[in-house]
Amino acid sequence: MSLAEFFAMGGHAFYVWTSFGAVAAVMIINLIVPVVSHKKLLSELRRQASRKEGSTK
Amino acid sequence: MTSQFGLRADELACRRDDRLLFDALGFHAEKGQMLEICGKNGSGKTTLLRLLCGLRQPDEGQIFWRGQNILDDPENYRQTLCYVGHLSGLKADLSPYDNLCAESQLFGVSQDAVEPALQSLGLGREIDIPCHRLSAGQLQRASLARLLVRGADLWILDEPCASLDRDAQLNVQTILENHALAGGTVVFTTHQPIEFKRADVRQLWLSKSPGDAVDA
Amino acid sequence: MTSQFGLRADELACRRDDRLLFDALGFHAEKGQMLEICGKNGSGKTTLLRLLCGLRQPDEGQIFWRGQNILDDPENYRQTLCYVGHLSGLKADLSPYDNLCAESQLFGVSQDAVEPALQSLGLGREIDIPCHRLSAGQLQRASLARLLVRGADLWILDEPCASLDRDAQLNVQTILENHALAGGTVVFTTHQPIEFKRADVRQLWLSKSPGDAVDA
Amino acid sequence: MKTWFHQWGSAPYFYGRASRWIPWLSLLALGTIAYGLVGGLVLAPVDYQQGQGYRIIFVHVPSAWMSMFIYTSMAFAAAIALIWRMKIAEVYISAAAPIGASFTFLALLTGSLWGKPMWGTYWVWDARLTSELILLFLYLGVIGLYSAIEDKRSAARAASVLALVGVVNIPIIHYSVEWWHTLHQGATITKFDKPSMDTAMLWPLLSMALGFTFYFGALVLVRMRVGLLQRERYSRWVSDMLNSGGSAS
Amino acid sequence: MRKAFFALLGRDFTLAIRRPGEIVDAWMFFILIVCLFPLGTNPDDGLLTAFAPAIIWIAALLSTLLSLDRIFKSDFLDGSLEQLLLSPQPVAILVFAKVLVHWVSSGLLLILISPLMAIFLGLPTEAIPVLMLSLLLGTPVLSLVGAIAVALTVGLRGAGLLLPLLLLPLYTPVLIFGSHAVQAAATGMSAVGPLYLLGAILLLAVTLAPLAIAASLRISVE
Amino acid sequence: MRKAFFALLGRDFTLAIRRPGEIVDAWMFFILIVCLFPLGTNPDDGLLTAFAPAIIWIAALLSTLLSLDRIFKSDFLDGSLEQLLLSPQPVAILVFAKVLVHWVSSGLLLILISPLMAIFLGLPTEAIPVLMLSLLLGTPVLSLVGAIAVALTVGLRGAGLLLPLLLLPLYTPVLIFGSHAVQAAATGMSAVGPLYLLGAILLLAVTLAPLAIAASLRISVE
Ligand code: HEM
Ligand SMILES: Nc1ncnc2c1ncn2[C@@H]1O[C@H](COP(=O)(O)OP(=O)(O)OP(=O)(O)O)[C@@H](O)[C@H]1O
Ligand SMILES: Nc1ncnc2c1ncn2[C@@H]1O[C@H](COP(=O)(O)OP(=O)(O)OP(=O)(O)O)[C@@H](O)[C@H]1O
Ligand SMILES: [Mg+2]
Ligand SMILES: [Mg+2]
Repeated sequence: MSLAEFFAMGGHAFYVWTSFGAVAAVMIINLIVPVVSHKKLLSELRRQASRKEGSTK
Repeated sequence: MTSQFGLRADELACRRDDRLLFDALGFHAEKGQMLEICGKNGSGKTTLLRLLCGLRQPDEGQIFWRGQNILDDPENYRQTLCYVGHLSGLKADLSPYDNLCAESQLFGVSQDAVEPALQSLGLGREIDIPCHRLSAGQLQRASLARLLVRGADLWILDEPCASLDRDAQLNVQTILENHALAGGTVVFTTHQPIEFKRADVRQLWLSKSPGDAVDA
Repeated sequence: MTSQFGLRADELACRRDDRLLFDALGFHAEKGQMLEICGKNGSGKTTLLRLLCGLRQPDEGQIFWRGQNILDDPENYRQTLCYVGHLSGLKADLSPYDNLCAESQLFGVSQDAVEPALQSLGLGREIDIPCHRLSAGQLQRASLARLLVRGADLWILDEPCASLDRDAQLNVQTILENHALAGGTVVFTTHQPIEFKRADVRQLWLSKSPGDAVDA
Repeated sequence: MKTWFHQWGSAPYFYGRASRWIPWLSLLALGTIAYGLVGGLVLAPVDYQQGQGYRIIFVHVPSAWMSMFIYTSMAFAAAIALIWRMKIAEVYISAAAPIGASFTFLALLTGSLWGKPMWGTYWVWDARLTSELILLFLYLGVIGLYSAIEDKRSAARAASVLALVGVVNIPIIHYSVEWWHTLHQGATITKFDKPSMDTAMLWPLLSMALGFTFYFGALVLVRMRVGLLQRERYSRWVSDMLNSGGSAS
Repeated sequence: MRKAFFALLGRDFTLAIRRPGEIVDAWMFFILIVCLFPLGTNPDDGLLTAFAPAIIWIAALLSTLLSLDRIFKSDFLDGSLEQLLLSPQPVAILVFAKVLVHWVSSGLLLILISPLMAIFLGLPTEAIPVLMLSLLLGTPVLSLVGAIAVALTVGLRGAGLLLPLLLLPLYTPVLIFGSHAVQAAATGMSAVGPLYLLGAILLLAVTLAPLAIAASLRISVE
Repeated sequence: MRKAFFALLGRDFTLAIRRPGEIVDAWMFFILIVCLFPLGTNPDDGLLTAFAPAIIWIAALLSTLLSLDRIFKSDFLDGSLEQLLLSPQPVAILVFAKVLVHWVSSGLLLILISPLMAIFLGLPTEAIPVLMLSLLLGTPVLSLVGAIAVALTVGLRGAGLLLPLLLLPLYTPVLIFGSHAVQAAATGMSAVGPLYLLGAILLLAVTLAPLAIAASLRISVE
């Protein structure tokens, strides 16, 4: 099977690759969003914690 | 235990969104006592009263009535409680009389007290007018009348004198004092300068004002 | 004509349903004067204020502002008027700041006054919090702040001190007095015992109480 | 058993433990999905009826399975949350619902992309398709309710009630739709009813399904950690953790 | 407890009667949806009759949905809901009274005019008893299940439209069984199966929904 | 005046964006009604496609109707409406801004997903542009005319359902022309006639409705 044939998927390229692409995209976005928001939340909480310490001292 | 016959709060804490309203708050109000919750606008008075009613759960701490946690036997607690808040709790299409009659049945008390109660709050012909035609003060009077209908021991009142004219304010003041003198317990807030002479009134200050709130 | 620069009402009459609230009522409030509408609950204060704003038409009589019937040039009249009633007029999802900015544009005045106005009513961080999260008193403060934003001459206020704590009440009192001293006109109702020392305050009693109402 | 329940019910314990599980689950997911992709896209033979188009099966079926599995797990969590007021269970629901919804969406999308070459149309009102669509609405309802209520403590409890009511309804939906479809006519759409599937297809398929499950496990733990931190931001353990240099993040 | 139940029932009936407009409007809404269809299509080709069971059931479903707000919204706004939750009675029982009033003032009335609508859409007269029976079994479920969703959303400002989203999945089985019972009857087949199933769903809803409603209300008032 | 118009427009858009839920829900409602029909019938016999134009138009109409409350209700309850009427600007202009926001956050969004719904119901793809055009001309009329009815009923407690009653007669022409345009396109005929008529109605509504709305609001607030 040549690479071109592989990508053509027997004429069903649009359907197959859209499916796989959509699945990959959704799964990756789903993973990135919470990881980023976790980082953000942690740094925000750290900032608040240090600010509070600073003000009590 | 001192609070065998009254209301006691232990180590209450409450947050709204990201702000701590109060923390490690403890107090008690005995039989025959009046407790005024004082504080600036936004200090958490309304919130505290709703905690005491069990309408909201505190983030920390417990509330006891007659020595028992109010979560243990809520039905019984509610039987001995009457709350009057910012909302009237009256259906706008029914008259004050019909409203309180239905309510008295809901709480399993006699309807006979309804008419005298409304009258003693100074409502005359308004007794039979649909509530949506009452003025602000008339509605508040009708709402307060439920105190006299329910026969509850513990009264929890959020700004009972709001919208009332001066005569009515004095009248309500007397009613509260009488309840305390008869062995009831009253917890209330007010921004009106009321002086109770006959009853034992204590004040609880919620010091956290909007300004010095604990920002998170 | 004496009322060249103020508000004058002639022979006003108003009924609600089958009851006459007032009749042949005439009064005037000049530049620099404060007029307190007094009366028991249900005597028709709120109704009268809404007549003065043009939100409701009297059954009889006319209202004049600077010598001109308010119905003749309503746009112009509204430009010089600021009404604060029982309802806040603030969108619950927007912050006080956003609310008043939108309002200032609606009334064609500058937005610069919004922040100082809110601050001078004692709002701090609440300025940027959605209104539905404000307590009763905080909301009333935000609502009153519009007085300072609008730059209107005639202020019509229905229980401006409702829900306010004592500091805020004193603050509002000062604001009203300053407005009168600066040549404005204030018409208001209140059930709080306020004493204005610096300004010229007159009282108008609506005598018809619920009891002695004229049944029709 | 009881202590286990207790331990996992405690927020700091969970927060710490989860961070240790996440790498392992991710690794497993990566391995199985990689094998599934290679096996499915390259090694598996062409289906002589459907040509290459059938390869959509390797994402369609695992997504469909996940969509159903996740909802069921949410309902269990909802029961636990309502009966024992267990915080972790509440957090689980709000963490899992969006993942479940996206798998449901993917099952619908890949299914209809498969339907066009196979049946000639993107959409028919077949029983299975319809109930999958309704499942999507159930998920959206839970997410919508959760995000509409501002106080997240109440929001989690409200979402639990809804998830539980929804799961009572799922068998009824399933039954009604199934019954509704077959009342008037025999099956017009014949999916390959258990054709003795070539093991060269079956293994990659199962591997993909397993991979999706591991992926879900890792992802839901990540999301739960965020949710937990958000809800518990004021509690002692969070500030302790932050002060002690932040521990595992 | 019995007394409290009946007191609330009485109060809510009085309220419903005080606003006959609302009741009539639920009716009108039902009628109008049914009438929209002939307007939106070409009514001569017999298609309408084949569609009639679906149209009537969908109209019933939508008019219930639109009137659902009545159950708790005004109680929430005027504070009666707080007072209800503070009453010493089991809330599930009280809530049942409220749903009952809602059903009588919406579902029951729809049933009464449904024959007229059936005739209007050209449904065979043999199918009318089945139509009425299916509505009798199905509309209480719509009210009960709808009340759960309303209870969950009553505290939200502007959540009026979240309601349909929550309800569509929950209403699907009722719609399917209901309209298929009618369809079966209209085409001369037996409608017993779907009617039994509707009955079973009703039983389930009557026993479980009040508990879910009560729990939801407590969450919303907080 | 221009400034006030845009200020109100801005405020209301901000409000709409603050509650994305409401907007999405109007969408959902549209989708859900469209989905109810296949559930209520046997979807295989071609009925659905024949009814598709009517179903989509009726769904658009109902979802507009349900979201109408948004326009003035909350303003009435929180007192902003009083303040609006007390503003020195011509109220008709301000009201137009509010209706515009409503249309963008309901009608316009419906138009965007209508092709998907058309596919769900099996409408021929050739008819989709006409469907979208008819919705583009028709939904603003629904918002404008709807706003008149809302303005008239906003002060009435419990007038939620009076609205449909007032509105359905007014909406009828839009529904008829709209669905007939789509039907014509679906069967390969010319859809120009009904589209022109829709355009004419839109023109009429844009010029007259704001005045009627302003007058109605003054009556309601009294
Ligand atoms: C929008 C369209 C579609 C949807 C929503 C959909 C949905 C589903 C669902 C929910 C399942 C899991 C069922 C279960 O395990 O009980 C499933 C399995 C499956 N689907 Fe689809 N499907 C769609 C289109 C298709 C098409 C077009 C094909 C192939 C022609 C297909 C082939 C399969 C196969 C082979 C399975 C596995 C069967 C089994 O586990 O017994 N699907 N689909
Ligand atoms: N919507 C209404 N329909 C009919 N009558 C009304 C309506 N609103 C108020 N009333 C009646 O009009 C009278 C005056 O009401 P108004 O609200 O003006 O009183 P008020 O002086 O402001 O009283 P308060 O001090 O209680 O605010 C009252 O007796 C009331 O019963
Ligand atoms: N729904 C809400 N969501 C979030 N925060 C709120 C909410 N309601 C009130 N708050 C905040 O909680 C604090 C306490 O409010 P509360 O209503 O208890 O105050 P209060 O003491 O009764 O004030 P007031 O004297 O003005 O009535 C306020 O600062 C307010 O900003
Ligand atoms: Mg308060
Ligand atoms: Mg008043």
